[in-house]
Amino acid sequence: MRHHLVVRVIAKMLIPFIMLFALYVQFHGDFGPGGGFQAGVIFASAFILYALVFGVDTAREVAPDWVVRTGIALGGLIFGGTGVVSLLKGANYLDYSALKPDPVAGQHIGILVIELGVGITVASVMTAIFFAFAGRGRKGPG
Amino acid sequence: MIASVHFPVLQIVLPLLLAPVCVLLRGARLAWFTALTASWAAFGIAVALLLDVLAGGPISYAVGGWNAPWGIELRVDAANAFVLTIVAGIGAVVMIFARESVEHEIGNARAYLFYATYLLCLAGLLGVTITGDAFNLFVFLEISSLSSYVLISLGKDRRALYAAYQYLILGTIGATFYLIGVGLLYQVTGTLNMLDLAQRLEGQEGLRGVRVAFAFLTVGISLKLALFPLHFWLPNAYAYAPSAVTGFMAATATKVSIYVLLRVFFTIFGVEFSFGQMPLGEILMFLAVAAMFAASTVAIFQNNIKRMLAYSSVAQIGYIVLGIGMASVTGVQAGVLHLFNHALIKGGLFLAMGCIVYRIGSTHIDDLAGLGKRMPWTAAAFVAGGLGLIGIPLTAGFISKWYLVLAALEKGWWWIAVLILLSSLLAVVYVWKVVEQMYLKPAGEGAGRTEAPLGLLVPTWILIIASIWFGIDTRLSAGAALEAAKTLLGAG
Amino acid sequence: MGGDLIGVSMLWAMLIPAGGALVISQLGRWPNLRETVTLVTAGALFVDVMWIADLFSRNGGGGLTLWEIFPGLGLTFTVEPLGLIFALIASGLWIVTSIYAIGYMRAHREVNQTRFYVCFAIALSSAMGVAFAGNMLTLFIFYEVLTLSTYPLVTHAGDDKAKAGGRTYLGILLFTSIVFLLTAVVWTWAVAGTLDFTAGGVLDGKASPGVAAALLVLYVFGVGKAAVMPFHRWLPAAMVAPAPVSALLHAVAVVKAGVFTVLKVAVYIFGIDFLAGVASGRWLMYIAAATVLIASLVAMRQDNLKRRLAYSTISQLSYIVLAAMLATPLAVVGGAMHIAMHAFGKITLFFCAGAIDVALHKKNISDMGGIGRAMPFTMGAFLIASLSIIGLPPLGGLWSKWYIALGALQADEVAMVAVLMISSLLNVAYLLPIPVRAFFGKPANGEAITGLKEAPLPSVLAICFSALGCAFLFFFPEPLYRLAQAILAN
Amino acid sequence: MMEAFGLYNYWIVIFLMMSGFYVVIARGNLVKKLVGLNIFQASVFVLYISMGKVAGGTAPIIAEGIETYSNPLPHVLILTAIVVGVATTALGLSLVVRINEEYGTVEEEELADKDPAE
Repeated sequence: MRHHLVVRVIAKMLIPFIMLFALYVQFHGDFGPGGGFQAGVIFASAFILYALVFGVDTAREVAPDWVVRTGIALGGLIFGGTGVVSLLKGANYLDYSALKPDPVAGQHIGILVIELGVGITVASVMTAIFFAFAGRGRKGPG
Repeated sequence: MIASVHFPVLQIVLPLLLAPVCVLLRGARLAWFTALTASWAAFGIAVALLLDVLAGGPISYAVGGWNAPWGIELRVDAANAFVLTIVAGIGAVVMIFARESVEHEIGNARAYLFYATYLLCLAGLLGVTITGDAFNLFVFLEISSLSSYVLISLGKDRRALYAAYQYLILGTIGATFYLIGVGLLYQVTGTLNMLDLAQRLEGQEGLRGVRVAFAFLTVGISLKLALFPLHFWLPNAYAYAPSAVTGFMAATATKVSIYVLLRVFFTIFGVEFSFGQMPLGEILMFLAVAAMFAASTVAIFQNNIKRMLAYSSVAQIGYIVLGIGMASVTGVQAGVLHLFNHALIKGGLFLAMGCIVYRIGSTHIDDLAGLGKRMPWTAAAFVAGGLGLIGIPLTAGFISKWYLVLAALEKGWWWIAVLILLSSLLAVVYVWKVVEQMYLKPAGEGAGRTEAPLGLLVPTWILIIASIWFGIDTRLSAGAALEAAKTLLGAG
Repeated sequence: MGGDLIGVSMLWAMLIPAGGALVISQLGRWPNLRETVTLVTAGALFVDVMWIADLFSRNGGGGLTLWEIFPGLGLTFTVEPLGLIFALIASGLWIVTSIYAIGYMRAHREVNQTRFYVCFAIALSSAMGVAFAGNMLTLFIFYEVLTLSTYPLVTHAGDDKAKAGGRTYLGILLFTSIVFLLTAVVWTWAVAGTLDFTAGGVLDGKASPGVAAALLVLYVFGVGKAAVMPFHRWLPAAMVAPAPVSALLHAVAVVKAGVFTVLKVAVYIFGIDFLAGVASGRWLMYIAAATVLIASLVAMRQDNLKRRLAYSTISQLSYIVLAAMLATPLAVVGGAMHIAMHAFGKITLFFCAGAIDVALHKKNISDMGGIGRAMPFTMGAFLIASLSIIGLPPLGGLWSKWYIALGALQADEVAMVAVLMISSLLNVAYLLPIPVRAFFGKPANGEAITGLKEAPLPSVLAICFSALGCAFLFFFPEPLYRLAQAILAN
Repeated sequence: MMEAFGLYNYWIVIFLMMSGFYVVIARGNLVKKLVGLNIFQASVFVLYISMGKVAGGTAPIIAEGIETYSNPLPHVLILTAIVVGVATTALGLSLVVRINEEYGTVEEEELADKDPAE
């Protein structure tokens, strides 16, 4: 689709905004509707749009397999690691109140970090799924 | 240092967190080592928990500091501590086996994904067992199921793909049924915590919603545990999965589902409702006996030994369910005990098959000719496991059979006792079919002595020796099973 | 103190053959050493059992519990006279059989000889376990181990015939023991709360008449090794095994383990006083009597020597079952003695059958005309053993039949005495023609038999020894009788 | 009668559930089976979500002047279940893709013929 000028330009314009929106949804998640799941999907959709317009190969150059894979693993680790930190601080697993001296601040930090982990994982997984399907077909016999 | 009060959560978190670490490490050896550490640590924790619980009663852990019934509670009592030990133990032993088996069957390039998925599956199974929250159970169930679909599809044979797909469809239906059941219960009671559910359900037995929920839960879990006739996904899945996966799954996945069944029947709904007001005892008994005979008979006619063992699993699940269906302390004890013993026996047998695949490259019965000479240790392991399956004295299988028969006689059902024993003779037929092939048929030309490497033999024999050990010294297994049965039935 | 010592010696009775098996398995490359170890093991076992017998006669019984398999139910061993008889016979005849086997196996050029000796030793180890078992569970465990360890011996040849024989063997023995015997054992445990062998039985007053009747049926048919019809087919099927196996295991250790179990159940689980009142006892007695007669009749029609002997064994085993079902003191004494008497007679006969096979390659009776001239020692021994089985003086077989008959009279079962008499006549009819044909008959197909052509020397020695044993037991039955009487004196 | 219609959400759930289930069982095409499975799962999501609705309640965000809130818990649960569903679908589809690569078909009956019987 890279030959369609209109599509290309619009896509280029849209993608940053989609990403920005994803970030908004991500970090506003503890005040209003939103959170890592939604943000991750939105973020990935920006990326998928990029791949659709500029080709899967170009997209793979931007996010090679190892980046996606690391993203998946890293997100999970951030989520779980937060729990471990609260363990190390002497509280129960995932008890964010222990993260800071002030329980409310702790809860705040905790949920942000956790949602960040979720967001990274979801975005990476969505991208990975897209790559898994989009990359098929051209390689082997259908 | 992280104190031992956090053991319940570490039990799940350790494998769950080390799974992504495997992905990050990438190297086959490193990933294997990580997975090995995780699974053995999980086993250690499980043993510690079991000892704690046997000594000091149930342990409860509030995740995130949110107390039950609002937060997710991890709850360890005699029943699930025992199951945890089995699952983690098998997981740890199979992990030793996995290194060479995976290298051979999956290849080192993708091995790290295998280990990561394996750890996820382990974490899921442990989570299902340890959680005290009905919905959280669903989540863990799906974690373990999804990863097991992946693991199965890694099999070399292309039929593994379709087997995984079938399992995915049926497994998802089962899980969704469970979800419906939990939803209905939530609607009636407004809680998801199991103990809380049990309390609030008291006096609500007449409600139609409760009964429907009960039916959905029973059918959904029965699908997961491959209760005859809902077992169609199992034979193919076991037959075509990689050896290490089959060994692991056969010994753990269905067992954990059986544990869930126990929880639902005895803890959530209570004996009175499950067996008194619902005709569950009769239904389970009928299905169990049908499984014992039908699946064993089918097993006799299989030429693929892994498939044969898979059908045998369906039959053995019948024994376990039969014990549960008796709803007496001895019956449930027999069921839980057989759950344990069968995990060891079938795990050992499937690992022995893994050794055979490693060297012979086939699980077809014709290719096993003369195996007694070619792979004496592997063949001996198979025979020892087979004897356990039949229930010959001095093997673990005998102990479970003893308790089952005893439970049947205690209830005065002598004909059930006779049926149990009769059906175990079918096992003689299919086990002996293989034994004759291995020992009484000369190997083909040019077949030298090619024993499996130690890395495969040692874990196989660990399980086999354990299955013999627990046929001789039953204090730990039968004692823990008795505690579990008492806990579930609330008899002290 | 005596109890402890006796307990340890019983443990040794199982450990010696087991250890022997372990050593033998490593000696496959040195046949001479291997056979020496076998002989030494057999000798050591016999000495150990004699030692136990001596301790028993001086200090009385003793016991040993290794560990508990189920709460309150352990792997327990005790010494009592009946088990002692069985252990003495089995271990003593093992020495003889080992000597015989050395000659036979080499002359026959058998393959897998190491496996043969290993399994043999394991089988003996489990036979000792059966003999000294202190409760029904222990007995059951070793009973099953005995079945499994003899399976490789039965299928020794590895051909299709052996495979088929092995299937029948394992099929019937496992079927009966798992479905009937195990049910009976668990049921007894559920009813009586104990499985210990207790003088006077454990079921009296605990089992209702119906349950007791059902249990008795389960026990008698469950012990497939006793070969009560219709579960007798495994015994002829097992004849595909090499001759030493047929001789020691299928004339002595395995089948005697069966009837031994029946006697043991009759005396120590039911107790003969209680057993006399159990409704199904009478019917089982008739079945045993029928087995005695039918098996004899079938034996007459067998041309294969080993098969004929196998049916003869079936018939003789049912003597003992019948004795147990008579449930009178004298019958029990007779039954216990018959274990020994029949063992000596039948092992000789099987030795002879093997020797004929090795020396002249003849398996069928119809081919055996005139072979007495080639094998005078063998056929002489055959004659002696036949007479003992028939129960004629001056041979040991007389005594056991005598006491069983007395026991039948004690129980007012005159019909059973008649059965015994008819059976003796049938014995004459199927056993005596063989030596007669061998000594006086004409060689088949006109082949000329010239000169002496005996089996290898070790085999002939063994044959002569066991034949002499039959005579010895006629003149000196005293120790055996006293042991047999002590069963009920406990 | 009116009561029965008042519970229309359950009728929808049951309708969806049965259609999904039927598709899973009756269709031989592996992709269609997955579609059926999704419908089936979606019906359960609807069941949960509709059960969380409290008559007259609003979104559970604390604000002045609002007394009644809908129950947020079912939504949270279903969010998790949806994620699980997505994972299942993705995995199922990737299996179908692999099957298609290996066998060249996604019809169940044709699959059965392509492997030699054991």
